[in-house]
Amino acid sequence: MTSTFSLSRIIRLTLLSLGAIIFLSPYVFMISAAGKAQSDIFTSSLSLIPAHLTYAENFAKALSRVPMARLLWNGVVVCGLIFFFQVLVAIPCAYAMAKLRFGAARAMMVLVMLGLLVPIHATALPLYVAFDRASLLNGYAALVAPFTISVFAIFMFLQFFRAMPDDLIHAARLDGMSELGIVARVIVPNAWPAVTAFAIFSVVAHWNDLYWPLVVISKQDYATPPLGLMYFRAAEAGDDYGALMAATLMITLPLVAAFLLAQKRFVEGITMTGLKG
Amino acid sequence: ETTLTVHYPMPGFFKDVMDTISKKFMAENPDIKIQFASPSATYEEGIQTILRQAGTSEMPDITFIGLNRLRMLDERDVAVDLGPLVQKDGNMAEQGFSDTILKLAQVKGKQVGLAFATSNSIMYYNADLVKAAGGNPDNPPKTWDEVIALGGKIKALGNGVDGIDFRWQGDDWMFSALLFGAGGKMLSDDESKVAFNGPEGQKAVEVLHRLVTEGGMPVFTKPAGEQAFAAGKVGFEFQTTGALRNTIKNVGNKFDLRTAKMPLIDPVNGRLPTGGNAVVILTHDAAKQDAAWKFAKFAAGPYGASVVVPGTGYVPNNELAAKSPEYLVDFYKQNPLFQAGLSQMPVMIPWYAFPGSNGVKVTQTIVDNLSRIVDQSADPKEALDDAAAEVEGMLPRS
Amino acid sequence: MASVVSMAMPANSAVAHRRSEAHIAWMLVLPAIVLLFLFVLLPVAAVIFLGFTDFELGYGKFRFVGFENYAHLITDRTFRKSLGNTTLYTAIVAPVSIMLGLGIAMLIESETAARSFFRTAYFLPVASLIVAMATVWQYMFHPTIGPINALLSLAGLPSPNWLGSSGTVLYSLSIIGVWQSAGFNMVLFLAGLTAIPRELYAAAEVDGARSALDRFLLVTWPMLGPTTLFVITISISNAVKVFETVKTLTEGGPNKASEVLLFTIYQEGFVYLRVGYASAMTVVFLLILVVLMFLQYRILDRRVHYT
Amino acid sequence: MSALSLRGIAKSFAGNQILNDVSLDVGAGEFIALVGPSGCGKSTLLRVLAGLDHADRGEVLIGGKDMSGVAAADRNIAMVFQSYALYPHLTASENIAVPLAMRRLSTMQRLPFIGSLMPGQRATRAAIARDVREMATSLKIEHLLDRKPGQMSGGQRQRVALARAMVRRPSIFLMDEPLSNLDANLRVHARGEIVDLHRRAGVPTLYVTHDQAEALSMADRVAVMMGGRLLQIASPEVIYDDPAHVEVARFIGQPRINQLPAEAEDGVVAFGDLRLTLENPPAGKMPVTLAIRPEFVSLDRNRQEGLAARVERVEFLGSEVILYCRLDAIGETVIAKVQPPEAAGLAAGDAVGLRLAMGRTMAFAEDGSRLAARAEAGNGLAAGDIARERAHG
Amino acid sequence: MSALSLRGIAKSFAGNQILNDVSLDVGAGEFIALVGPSGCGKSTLLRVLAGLDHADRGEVLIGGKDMSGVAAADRNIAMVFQSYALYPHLTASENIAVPLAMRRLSTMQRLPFIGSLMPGQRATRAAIARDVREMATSLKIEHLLDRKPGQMSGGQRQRVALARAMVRRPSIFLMDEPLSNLDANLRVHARGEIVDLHRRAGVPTLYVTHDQAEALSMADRVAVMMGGRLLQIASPEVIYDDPAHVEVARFIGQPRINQLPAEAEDGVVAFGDLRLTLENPPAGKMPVTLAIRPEFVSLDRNRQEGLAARVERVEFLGSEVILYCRLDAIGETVIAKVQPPEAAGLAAGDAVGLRLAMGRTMAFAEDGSRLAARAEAGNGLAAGDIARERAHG
Ligand SMILES: Nc1ncnc2c1ncn2[C@@H]1O[C@H](COP(=O)(O)OP(=O)(O)OP(=O)(O)O)[C@@H](O)[C@H]1O
Ligand SMILES: Nc1ncnc2c1ncn2[C@@H]1O[C@H](COP(=O)(O)OP(=O)(O)OP(=O)(O)O)[C@@H](O)[C@H]1O
Ligand SMILES: [Mg+2]
Ligand SMILES: [Mg+2]
Repeated sequence: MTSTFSLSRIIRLTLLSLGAIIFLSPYVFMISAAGKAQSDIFTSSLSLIPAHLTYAENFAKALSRVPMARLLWNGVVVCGLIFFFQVLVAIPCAYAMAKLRFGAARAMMVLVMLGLLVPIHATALPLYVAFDRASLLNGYAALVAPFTISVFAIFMFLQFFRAMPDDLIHAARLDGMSELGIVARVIVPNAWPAVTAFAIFSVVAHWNDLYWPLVVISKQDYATPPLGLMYFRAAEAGDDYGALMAATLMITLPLVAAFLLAQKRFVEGITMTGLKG
Repeated sequence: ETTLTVHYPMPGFFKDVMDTISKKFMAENPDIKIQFASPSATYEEGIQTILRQAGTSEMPDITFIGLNRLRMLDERDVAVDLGPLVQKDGNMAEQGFSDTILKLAQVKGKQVGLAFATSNSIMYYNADLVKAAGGNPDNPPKTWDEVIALGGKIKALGNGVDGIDFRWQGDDWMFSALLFGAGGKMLSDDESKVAFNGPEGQKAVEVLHRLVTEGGMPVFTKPAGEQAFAAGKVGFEFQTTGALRNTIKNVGNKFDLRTAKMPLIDPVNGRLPTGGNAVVILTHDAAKQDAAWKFAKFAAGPYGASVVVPGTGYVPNNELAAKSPEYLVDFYKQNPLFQAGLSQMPVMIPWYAFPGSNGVKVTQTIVDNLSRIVDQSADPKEALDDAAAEVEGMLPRS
Repeated sequence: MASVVSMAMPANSAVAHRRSEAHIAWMLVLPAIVLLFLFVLLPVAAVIFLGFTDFELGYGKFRFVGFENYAHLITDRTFRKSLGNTTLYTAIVAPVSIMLGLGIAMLIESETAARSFFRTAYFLPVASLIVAMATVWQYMFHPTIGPINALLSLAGLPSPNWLGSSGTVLYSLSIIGVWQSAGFNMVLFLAGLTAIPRELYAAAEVDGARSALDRFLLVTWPMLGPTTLFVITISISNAVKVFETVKTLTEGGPNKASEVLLFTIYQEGFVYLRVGYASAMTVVFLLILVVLMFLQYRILDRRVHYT
Repeated sequence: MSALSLRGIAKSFAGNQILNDVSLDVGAGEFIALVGPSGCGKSTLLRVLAGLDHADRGEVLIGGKDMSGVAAADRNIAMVFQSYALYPHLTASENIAVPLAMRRLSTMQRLPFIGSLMPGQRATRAAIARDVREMATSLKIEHLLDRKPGQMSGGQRQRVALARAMVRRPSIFLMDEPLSNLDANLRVHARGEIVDLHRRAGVPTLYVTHDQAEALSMADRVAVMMGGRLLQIASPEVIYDDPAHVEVARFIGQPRINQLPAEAEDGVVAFGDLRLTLENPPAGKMPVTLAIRPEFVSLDRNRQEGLAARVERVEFLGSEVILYCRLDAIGETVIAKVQPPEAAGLAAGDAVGLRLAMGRTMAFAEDGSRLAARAEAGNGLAAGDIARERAHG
Repeated sequence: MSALSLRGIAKSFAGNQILNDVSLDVGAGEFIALVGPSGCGKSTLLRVLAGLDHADRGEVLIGGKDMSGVAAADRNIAMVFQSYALYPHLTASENIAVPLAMRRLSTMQRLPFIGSLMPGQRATRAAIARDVREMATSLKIEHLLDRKPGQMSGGQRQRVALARAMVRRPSIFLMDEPLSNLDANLRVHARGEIVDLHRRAGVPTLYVTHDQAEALSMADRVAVMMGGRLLQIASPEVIYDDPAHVEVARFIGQPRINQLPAEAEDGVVAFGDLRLTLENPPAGKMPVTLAIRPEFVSLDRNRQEGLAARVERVEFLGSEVILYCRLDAIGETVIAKVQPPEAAGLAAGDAVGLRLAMGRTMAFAEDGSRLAARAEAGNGLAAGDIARERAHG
């Protein structure tokens, strides 16, 4: 309650800090490895601080081996487009399923659940063939199109929209909003935490997706960031860990920055105090 | 002008090599342009990509395929038969492509590709540990018995040090090394029966078993073994020469790294399987095929080898490369670590690929059973027989 | 003017009303349905179709084999093993990561200091490329030079061979799985927590909900119902779909001890190239999941309170 | 043609019949107060009317047009929700502006960024802001315009909700207890604003309230609803003075009307020294209920006249005093509303005499329906009618 | 020792001073009504008291013990929230049972599954169910016990919220407009239940209401709050008849008290034929406000006596009629509350004479404080005091 340190607060902070240390520990090694010469990475003694600081070399290698700017740009374009379409498609659909009465709602639910369970690995081959027939391989379209429908988004928004009071929607209808208007002006602003959470997941998932780009992209021009990481991998002979970690850091940092910006939304959670009940 | 699209696997390894070769090639052949498709991380992914793209406009003109997957490619009739091109060329031997070398990339007599980067398995060892355990680093063990004895001593040094790491995981390549080293074969000559559970095979798994029980070999995952060795925590490591350059880098000057020939159970009849990959031509366009053939020969030729060998650790796949002073003679003089692989070239034979649609699955079955030996959940004979029985069931019924 | 006269009226107005609502609803879900059809249903249909063939990647032709693939599945030791492994993995990762996610979310919510640091710290695993992080974990779990075992031996504890031994490999993968998805769940729970009216906590306090546990049971947990249902569904479906860590760290080994469904399917379809058989496996995999999910949904959805 | 007609509306929730054959006509410019006990279905009726809920049966006609199939948004109805239903993410002024923006700005003009580039939108927005401010001022919430609902008190939220409805000219106003959280002064003020608006704009209004003062003072007609049925729809005077049903009589009037069990014999009811003659009486005995409003019960502190009773509770209400007295004879409690001086010094337990104003005593049959009756000149009359007399004096 | 003390409570939201040095003592068993205009800080004060909000300054003492640092759950307070704050996922009966379960069952016994295995919990649960049912019956919601809040009407929810607070015996009751959504009869009934409970249990109660009838009839003392300050705390009679501040006078009483600008010269105020002499008057001129309640304004329909005025609006309230009349002389509106017969036939525009009861006319200084004054015998007195006289007659 107060800002002083009560016992429960101390316990809380201790738990959180301990957990954070555990969760972050892999990154400590990652950052440390990114600054180590290759011969310093695997040693018999644990040393986090590199003996010879080779950050510059590793990052230089990471930058010179792959067109990092191009990769990042592609990542931004692809994630942006995917998110845009996902939200555009999923929110009205979830709204209709949550708040409107129509016969197919149950059937939709079945579809959504099914979609949730189908891994892209399973359908990659038919999709690949279809994209090939449509001559859409190697392009943003191939990277984006299969993900424009996110059942995850539909399902997630569905759960949040259902918790939205009906009276709010009623008021909006009487104020003259169309159903789409309600979605845009009432539902979305009040489901902001959910939308932000979804934005984070969507961007993270597609930024890091390696599987599908690998299938549809065979030209450097449209490669996404994870494809770049491959240049540091050599299964047969062992990876180039320093450069790999440096590159990983480089493509993870934009995400962390985006998360830091987005997570403020969680703080300003909207509570339904416009209503009585 | 012809543009060739080239696809290759393991870019962490081959990117620099490919860049260098293609640059030089384009300088020599200004009318041919090389462009690279997105590479694949592993051989498996490489062949998946190719098979998926086969027949589509995405298919590259040239690719590099793991030697043990050539058969698969051939069975699916994806690769261009190089036989006629070899014929037309006439003087392959003069260009350094001896019959032995051509054979490495043949499937049942058909020239599917040209071996590009070839490897065999060698023994890496930590001279410091060997010395500490009372061995003589300058006179490394030549038989498995010696290796196992010394490994046991190294393990006994304590301090978390292990004696041996033998890379048995992933595929059957290293098992082949033991089996072929004992003079054994995978299947009978007509490919209808399992042969690896004969006496040679039993010797092979016995060695593996003793590596664990007497030689101080723990159950490592593949990267864990490499890392432990690089950290100076393992006495001997048995794996491909292809990892040599990387191992040198990983070890730095933490300890005195040496290499030596891998012991053969049967020093006389023993052979070693050839790892690595072959350049394969996919394009059926006649004009492109000519250009592609040029590139294939260039990459697999002495120049290519002279780029591949120092950058990786592979052994030269072209006889000119090792012998001609123009190429690698000096390099070998200056880099004694690389000589182990080179010296084993005479015993290299093709890596055996199993027939039929279960070909790859068979290797996994063998590996699974090896793991039972390594973690001592089954005794060697039992595991070998199980493997044999299972593989037997996977062979095509003709 | 005043008429309290009652007249029995036909019920058609209600019907018309309902119809117009349904009409709008259809318009809103239409794009989703079309895309679902294109990118989920059709490919799944193709997979089902392939499951009845002996299609192999690279061969142009295939033939119908009826239920042969399915018959083969019943006796497939690998498939059964990976079914068992996947079940165990899911049984560990889903509940642990859900509870951990909820716990973290609530701790962070009730904390005032360094919130965004903690949120980021726990979320980081979600944001990282798992293929790259797997190599870090591989090192963390290294039996001889890994930091985890170093710490354990400092504490005088035995050093397990995390990823190397068939007895521990699945648990090690589960640890990574939990590490990866707890932050994911945390974000969902955080979003869910913000939607709980503060007034309810006030009421709970006044009603004598003294301890945090009381407030949790009285307000937080039930109000999080929809979120939790969602998180459970997602967690299970994600855990069942574990693939990347297995692929990069263990390749299903040693001796199939970490063979999981998606990896088996991948291996069959893309490494062994037997797409027909892999498709049959996929169909069975999906069937199991669908049945499971609907059971879960039927049971849980009833208990969840909306609004 | 009536501006709004409800025909035989019926609705049930999970088997409970909530609305039962409700029919109602609202004339153009009419103001109807809908009253009834809590849970009788008032809010449900409004929702059906607005198109927010589906009736199981029946029709809604607005301006003569059947509304089935017309979406709520297209019915041009303004409603104040009992639960306020403010948009939590918008400030008060934005909340109030929503219905205006929806109607005056085109879809393009409403778009977040592009909108601000559209021609004409600035002028319209300025006009909207002006209207919002004006409305806010008239409801005394202009200082709250920048707050979000979460930062407002209950009464403030309610006024914002009211402002949002009143800011535009709909074809019908529906107000669901719009003033329940306001203090008396504000309420009177807001009531004035609503009545004013109603006068000026002449929009037919259906006004749910539990405050009888509101219902009686504002409405042209009052509709009394009970258990999902409309019992009576009539002018306030008729509802108060001449209720058609005992439930209506009981429901309207504060304090509650006094009910006394009695019996009619051959059309004549005798109670104490009261005498009522029923018109069209049935022969023989028949139980009836007599009802009289507390203000027509007067007090004889010396207990010389009227019904003997004992004071049970004295309630001081500022301008008047409510006395709860138990009749010695039959044990029923009778409430009397008197001027403070009349009750000065009275305490629980005191014995008093009660006089009922004969002309103000109504009779109801057992089923609750009103019985036409004539007060007969007799002993009781002169004595009982003192309140009326005094009032005229 | 008082059961509850507030000492100098201050609180602001974002720079706005909401509570300003509020001090209040509630005696054991006392019932205090807290009234004040919407947004004056009543709910905020209750929240501070309950420990749900923190005051910037000041102390809360319960039973003499300082409550700073004591969590809300440990203050043993029962509260009815203005917004109900029902648990949406629980049925009415579960909602009502919560505070009992929290107190009578141990933590273990309350646990979802394990709890049902604990010894003794069945008996306790049965006892709780009994109490819940009893409470529900007394608030007439027993038929709703299995419904969730979403399936109830506004008034039903409010009663559930009330029941949840009333079902236990706390050390203090806080009620924030607990009856605002109830119809008159129910409200009177619920009021009776609250008063009864209060009598029986003697728990000190702070009761926020905007309904003056409630405040005046239920409370031992009424606290009038404005702009975050307590203006007066006194018995209902004193608050009504003898307000200490013009704001209090203005706030209490329905219709609103009449205020007339006047001037005192050397301590004497003259208005029409009225004459008031101030005690301790300052020398010279001084503006004062005269105030008189509508019920003390009487009507002369023939306009022979009193202040000449013209009827502006007639409001019929059933038992009485409110007349809004504009004084011809100064243009101020004066409200009169009269019996219906007196106003029979009056319509807007009619000319009337208004008589102010002299002894009921109060004077306030410019800053709003009350000025002690004596009505002087004079012309106006006899004529103006007719209302009182009549009442006594
Ligand atoms: N979170 C907040 N942020 C800013 N101002 C607030 C907040 N909560 C309340 N206020 C303001 O504090 C003042 C007092 O609010 P409070 O709820 O105590 O009023 P109230 O007396 O209960 O009014 P009502 O009778 O309308 O319920 C109001 O003017 C309100 O706008
Ligand atoms: N969703 C629902 N499910 C079941 N019953 C409901 C539902 N909504 C309302 N009811 C019931 O319908 C009846 C009418 O509710 P309604 O809200 O119309 O009452 P009301 O007249 O507005 O009452 P109040 O004056 O208390 O607001 C109530 O008895 C209520 O319990
Ligand atoms: Mg209602
Ligand atoms: Mg309040």
